[in-house]
Amino acid sequence: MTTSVAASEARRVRRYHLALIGVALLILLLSLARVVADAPDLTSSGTFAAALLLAVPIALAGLGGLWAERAGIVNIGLEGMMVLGTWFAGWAGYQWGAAAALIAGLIGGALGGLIHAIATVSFGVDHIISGVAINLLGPGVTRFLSEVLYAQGTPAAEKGAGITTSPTLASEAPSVSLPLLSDGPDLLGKLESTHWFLISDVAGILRGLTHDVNVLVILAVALIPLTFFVLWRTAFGLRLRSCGENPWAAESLGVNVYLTKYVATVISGALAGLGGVFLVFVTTKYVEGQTAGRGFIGLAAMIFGNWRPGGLAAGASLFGYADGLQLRSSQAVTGLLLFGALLLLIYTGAEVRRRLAAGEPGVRQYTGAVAASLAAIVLLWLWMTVDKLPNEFVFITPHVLTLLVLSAASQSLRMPKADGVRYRRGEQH
Amino acid sequence: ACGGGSGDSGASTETQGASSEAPKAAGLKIGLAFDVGGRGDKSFNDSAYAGLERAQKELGAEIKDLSPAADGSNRGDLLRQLANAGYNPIIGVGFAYGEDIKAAATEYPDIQFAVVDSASNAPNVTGLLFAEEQGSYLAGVAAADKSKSSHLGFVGGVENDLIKKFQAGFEAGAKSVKSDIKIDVKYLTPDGDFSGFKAPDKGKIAAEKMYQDGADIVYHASGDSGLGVFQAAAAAGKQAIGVDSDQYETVKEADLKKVIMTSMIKRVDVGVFEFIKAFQGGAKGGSNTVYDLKVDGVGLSTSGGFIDDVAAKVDEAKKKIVDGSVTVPAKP
Amino acid sequence: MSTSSDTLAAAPPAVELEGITKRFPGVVANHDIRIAVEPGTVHAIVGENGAGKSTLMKILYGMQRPDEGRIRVHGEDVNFRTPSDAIAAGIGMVHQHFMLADYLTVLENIVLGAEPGKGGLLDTAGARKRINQLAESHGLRVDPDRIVEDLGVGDRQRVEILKVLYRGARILILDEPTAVLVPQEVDELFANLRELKAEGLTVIFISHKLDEVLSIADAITVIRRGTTVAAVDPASVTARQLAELMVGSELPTPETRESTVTDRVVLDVRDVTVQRGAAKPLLEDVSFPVRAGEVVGIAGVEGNGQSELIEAIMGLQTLSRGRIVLGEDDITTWSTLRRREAGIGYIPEDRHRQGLLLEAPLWENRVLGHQTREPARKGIWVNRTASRKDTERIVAEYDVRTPSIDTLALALSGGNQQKLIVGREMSGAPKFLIAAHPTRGVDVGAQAAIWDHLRTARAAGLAVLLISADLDELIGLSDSLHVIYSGRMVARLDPSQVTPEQLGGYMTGAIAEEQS
Amino acid sequence: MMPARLQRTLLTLAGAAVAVLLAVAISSVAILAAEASPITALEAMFDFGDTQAQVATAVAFILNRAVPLFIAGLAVAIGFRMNLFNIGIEGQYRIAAIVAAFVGSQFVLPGPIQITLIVVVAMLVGGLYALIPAVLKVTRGVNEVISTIMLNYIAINLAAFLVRGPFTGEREAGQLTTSTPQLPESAWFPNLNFLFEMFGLPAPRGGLWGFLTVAILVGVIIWVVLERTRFGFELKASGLNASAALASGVNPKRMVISAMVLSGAIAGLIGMPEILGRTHAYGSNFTAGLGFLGIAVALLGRNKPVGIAVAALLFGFLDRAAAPLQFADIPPSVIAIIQGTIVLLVVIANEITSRMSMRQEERRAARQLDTTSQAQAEVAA
Ligand SMILES: Nc1ncnc2c1ncn2[C@@H]1O[C@H](COP(=O)(O)OP(=O)(O)OP(=O)(O)O)[C@@H](O)[C@H]1O
Ligand SMILES: Nc1ncnc2c1ncn2[C@@H]1O[C@H](COP(=O)(O)OP(=O)(O)OP(=O)(O)O)[C@@H](O)[C@H]1O
Ligand SMILES: [Mg+2]
Ligand SMILES: [Mg+2]
Repeated sequence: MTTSVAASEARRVRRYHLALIGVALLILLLSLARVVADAPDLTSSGTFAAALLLAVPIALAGLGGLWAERAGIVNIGLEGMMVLGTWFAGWAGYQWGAAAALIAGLIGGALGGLIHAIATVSFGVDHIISGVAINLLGPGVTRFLSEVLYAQGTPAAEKGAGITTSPTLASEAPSVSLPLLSDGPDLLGKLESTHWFLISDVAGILRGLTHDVNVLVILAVALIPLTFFVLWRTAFGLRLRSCGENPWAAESLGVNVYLTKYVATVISGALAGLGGVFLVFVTTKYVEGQTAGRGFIGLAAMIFGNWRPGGLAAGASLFGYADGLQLRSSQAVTGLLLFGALLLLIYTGAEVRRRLAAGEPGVRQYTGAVAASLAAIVLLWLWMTVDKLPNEFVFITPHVLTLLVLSAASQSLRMPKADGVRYRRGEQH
Repeated sequence: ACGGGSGDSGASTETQGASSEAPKAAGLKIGLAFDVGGRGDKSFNDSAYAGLERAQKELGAEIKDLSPAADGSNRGDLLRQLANAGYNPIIGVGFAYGEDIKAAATEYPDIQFAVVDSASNAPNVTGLLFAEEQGSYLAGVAAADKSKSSHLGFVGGVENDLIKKFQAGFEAGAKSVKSDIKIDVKYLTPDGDFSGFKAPDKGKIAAEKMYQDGADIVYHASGDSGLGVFQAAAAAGKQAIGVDSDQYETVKEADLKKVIMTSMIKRVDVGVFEFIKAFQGGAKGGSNTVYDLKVDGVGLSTSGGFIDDVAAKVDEAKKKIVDGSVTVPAKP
Repeated sequence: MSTSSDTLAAAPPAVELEGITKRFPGVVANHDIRIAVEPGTVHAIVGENGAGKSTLMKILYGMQRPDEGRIRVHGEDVNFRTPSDAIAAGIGMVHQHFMLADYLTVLENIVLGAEPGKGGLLDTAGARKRINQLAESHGLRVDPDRIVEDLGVGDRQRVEILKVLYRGARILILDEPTAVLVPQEVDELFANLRELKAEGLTVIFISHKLDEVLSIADAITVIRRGTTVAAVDPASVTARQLAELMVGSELPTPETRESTVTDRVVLDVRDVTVQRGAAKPLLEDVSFPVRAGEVVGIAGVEGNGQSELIEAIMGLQTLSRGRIVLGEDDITTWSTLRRREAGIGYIPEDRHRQGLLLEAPLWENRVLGHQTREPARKGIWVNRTASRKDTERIVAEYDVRTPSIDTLALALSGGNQQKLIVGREMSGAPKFLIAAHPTRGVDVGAQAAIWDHLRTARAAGLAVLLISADLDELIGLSDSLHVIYSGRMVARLDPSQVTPEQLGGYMTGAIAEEQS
Repeated sequence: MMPARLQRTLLTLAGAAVAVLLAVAISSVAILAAEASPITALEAMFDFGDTQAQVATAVAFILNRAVPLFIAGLAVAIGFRMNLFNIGIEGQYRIAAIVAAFVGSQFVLPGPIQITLIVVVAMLVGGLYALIPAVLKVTRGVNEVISTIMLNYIAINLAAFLVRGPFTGEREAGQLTTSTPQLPESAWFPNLNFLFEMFGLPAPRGGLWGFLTVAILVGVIIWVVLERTRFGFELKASGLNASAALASGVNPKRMVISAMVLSGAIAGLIGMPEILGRTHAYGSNFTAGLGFLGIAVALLGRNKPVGIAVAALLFGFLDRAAAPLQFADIPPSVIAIIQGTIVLLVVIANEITSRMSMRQEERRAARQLDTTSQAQAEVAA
């Protein structure tokens, strides 16, 4: 038994190292593409700062999804809960400042979660239906509240509210930077501007992630390991996950499944609401429609990440990076083509080597490699011929990238076994 | 949501100040249908509403304003309901009303219609057009004159033809000053996806990049997303140009106020009010009224005094446009 | 009638149930049940399917609340609202159907609800140590870090028992723990139970298998139709007598009378190998013919390749090697549909999972699997009239007890659901039938009926592949018997010669193969 | 037994009615909070106008709104029947609309042929666009929820690119909307105003879109396909129990592909009423969001064509009230609140009533079991 423990430990270590090596390789490739394609934005601190800004609300929505789905509740209503979060954050924020905005946004989202819990847990309504209803209700209720509370002649309107916006927050959430490195002497910034191969790239990435970071970003980033810790290392987390895997078993061991699911769904809503708060912090006020489908993207990021916090963070980061890149520079997006080509070439090389080493002569074994090298050629050709993509094709960079990564990574996604299953106390499957 | 700025107060205070005693017209019932977003958007719609309110005050009109559904699917219905309720004239705000106004105008030939930002397409329709490109030209002139780095930026909310007019004018104006000036252009969303007017975070990222690359003045035509442009300007210690209303007046935060060098004002309120007044005077539709520099339908704001030093150059450019020696392109 | 009255004076019974009544809509599951379980004994409860055993145990475990009656544990009145109340009172239950979260580890499954550690933190190391200790001392060895999904039934059973022991339960309820175990595993389990008993634990044990009950129990309570009909001493009763108490009639036997085997091979399985990835093959070089009028039995511990074999024949599993021939046709590459159309019938091992649309009416369940054939189909249409008529026929011929054919399948009891499936799979004159656990969880009456139908069809020339965990059923029905072990056919036995114990020896690999 | 089924239906209807009333009550609280009168609001909702022409116009509006919602609901329901969550209706109908509008503007044929061709193109394109997530799911195991979400964004951009690029049409001077070339008149779907005239009502303004007939036809076809054909049975079986369907010879991959493609093909029709009946081109004003509303409509209608039709009409009715509510000075967003609560409450009511009827059925089954076994016991004795 001890040997198996050691083995699993070793496996974990190996996976951890592999992930590190993978990240290092990606950075190396990116920096190569940056130099060759002369697209500094591929690794600039600005891009990574933007990526962080864009990834955080997605990751928070995704975390919301994770909490619910790990407890067996499919939450397609994240978008609606996020909308509630933005409105309440704006409403409380303009009156009492950033801290109040944070709390109110959390509560707003949690209210959405509570409705979802009542419908799905207590009444056994199909989870998707309830989520869709919340997505209708969220924007409807907030619009209604705006129409009542922000109409002309109201005190809020005096302070600059309109039906589509709240007044500006009374106080802003503080931002921090890493002293010395990305602030003051700003060593990383200096390194970045040298444009040295690899070193500037790493410096740029680090600076982007550490310069002038909103405290809520730190909170959000911290929430990812925290979620992992709570769900996988605590008793409560185990109970929560057991409700998503086999609620009948959990029930038979004295776990209060209803309560756990309620708690999980309310937390889920609160996290989505927190995503909304973050959006409000960035814009310093509530703007109608500012969530722009991020709840759905968050859901996608969660599925992308195989219902795990780390994977989810990777999915959100990928999306945020691509979106930040496209917002900053269309030229850098063409640089991505080169990056893709490099990646595919490496894949081809590795594949051929592996096949040769395994001594597999079959032609069919090589189809993957052949397809990859063909795709690499197409990408290279595109990179060399296209100098400006139509804007519409630039806008969809994150979406296409997500799709491509998902279809390329061979799928071994596994959702919690009782996810979306209606559970009634005392009834067995 | 047609690329509005954020505020009517500048426009409305002015109109109130200019109020004159008007004859009380009995039975003048004016209906107005907003674009998506509706009244209270602190932008385009509200500017139109300011004109309507002025008509109510000065002309003693009875007014009714309706907002469409979020997907804009009931624009035609709003016009019909107003017509059925006896409103005449009826105004549609936003180029999206073009088709619906045409249909309604044929159904109700006895009622006069007006549409903001779209051309007349029936005998009883008046098109209220604005020469955004001319105002933007002036913004371009001012920006190019003020720019130290010879590098400007333009952030458009949604890549549609309306916003492209802003871009075209701005570029032409800037190039008229320095033909080799560099202008970065970024749109936030494609045509049909109006979230680009509601994404301050994206506006901020786009503008940030421009400032990092050396631009020192960024002009935005992106509705609420402009807030992000101002934030980026404040963070970079550089300047920005607002749009639609005098954003120096409407933006409340002191740190953002001081980066708003000027705003390209689009007087939708004037357009709406003038149309109503003309209607009262017996004018019939079938033609367009263009609000350009000549009639001060568009222009640059001077609050804050940031462009006082280049006022002469701006005035000169304006003169050239007014007298026709310069024609501003409406397409980039 | 009772032997327990002597000891009553010494200590109060570990569990006393008095006048327990539980009604479900339309069913009285328990009616005035009275049982006293002495501490430190193994107390068996027997009764046919649906007699109300599980319901009673769920009541004792706090999962369901009785409508009437009292429960006393060690002489004290208790009132359980949830399982946690029962757990607190030292009661633990191993359910009839496994209650395990497949994707969690053994450790997580065991500690769930009674997590060790401070301040909500999971103390995994401590838990692992305790589990290993418990496992050592009770001979219930499992690796705490494995994912339950990867475990076999025997291991899962051990996890279930560990779960209960981990909570420090002094009273163990085991609801049909042996249904899925082979004799050797049953012996192992019984050894464990005796050990637990020796430590002073009380065990309540439910089983249909009366021999087992007689060998392990210190006392037996018989339940019929929801009520206690007898409390007997295992020393003074035979299996046959017990059975008669249970059902009020004689036990049916699955004995096949005379051979109807012909020379005509209907299904020929040749060198079938199934392998996924680089792992050990799930099925390796399996070959056997099934002739018209023959029942070929496959014996094996669950998880040794039976499911893969069934899936391979049904076309749900691609073969790495080998061929399957039906009559004259090589069907190796045929789709499931085509195989069914060619005359393969299938009674699945899990009727709820593979056999029924629970939320659809019976007549639509009749169409399932026959949607491309007469009478269920007419062109691109589902032939509703004919399907309904044929469902009426099945309901009548197979004695499916239902108010109407529009009743939803989920409203039927398990036995009736199974009869419907058997009737469906027998219709359309199949050439070959896979019968996987055809009588699992079905009561004696329905069991006999299903066996009769199988025999009749066999006499009419049907070739049958029978897979069952019930060794009596296998031995009794089969004309020839194969043992599958670790994906390979390890022995071919003559059912008339073999005993269940021998069979168990082959199935667990304890007896090595001599020839096949 | 028929009465049981009748009872089930009645129970469901009663539940839905209670739910709608409850939703109205909840919304009334909101209206009261806005310092307006719920009675006035109700009056406004049912106020179809003073003249017959206005009533006709109101009815036509409701129907015109309900038609695309109904089609969207059908499209969603097909996927849902087999637990396939096609969130991509939104993108599918947009791409289908623009391509069909463009193709239709490129030739002139007699009306019926022209319109049929356009409709076929729309269905083809919608189906093909839905094929992408289907193929990704079947071959690469990509979850259709993510792929369709991503493809929706891609569709918006693709359509924006096409409409300002290769597919762009002539524009009147001063018109700022971009659109595909106008359809020739032969492609204009004749309206159904004569229906009103038959009842002695004046023709509605704006007209009753003729596509209503197609929608009804599609509804009937889908009903037949779902309820009566082998395909419909296999779809239902896959949804109720995928592994049982698999073991019964239903090919899950083929089902995913065909359900998704059929769903996409129907989705392709969503934009047609508007394009053939009113705008005669695809432009930047194209009505978006019907795909998402379609999900609500389908769920409200329990994935059955008749239910979807009722739900679509209900939504149409509520949407029409947007203008009258504003005339009564009530915030129009009350409608969104009513819609959301109705969806939620009707579904909760459904859940409760179906559980009630199921319990009843079990009781009957058990009773049956009892009587037969008693009879047998008597026979045996
Ligand atoms: N939750 C329930 N709702 C309705 N009826 C139930 C429920 N649980 C059990 N029943 C019914 O109660 C009766 C007793 O069921 P129970 O499961 O206790 O039988 P059992 O003796 O354990 O049978 P088996 O040997 O098959 O396990 C059955 O007729 C069953 O139909
Ligand atoms: N939780 C429940 N709710 C309602 N009815 C139930 C429940 N559990 C069991 N039943 C009813 O009990 C009857 C038989 O169920 P049960 O599970 O005891 O059958 P079974 O003979 O043990 O078959 P199986 O082995 O398939 O479980 C059916 O009428 C079923 O509807
Ligand atoms: Mg049972
Ligand atoms: Mg039982």
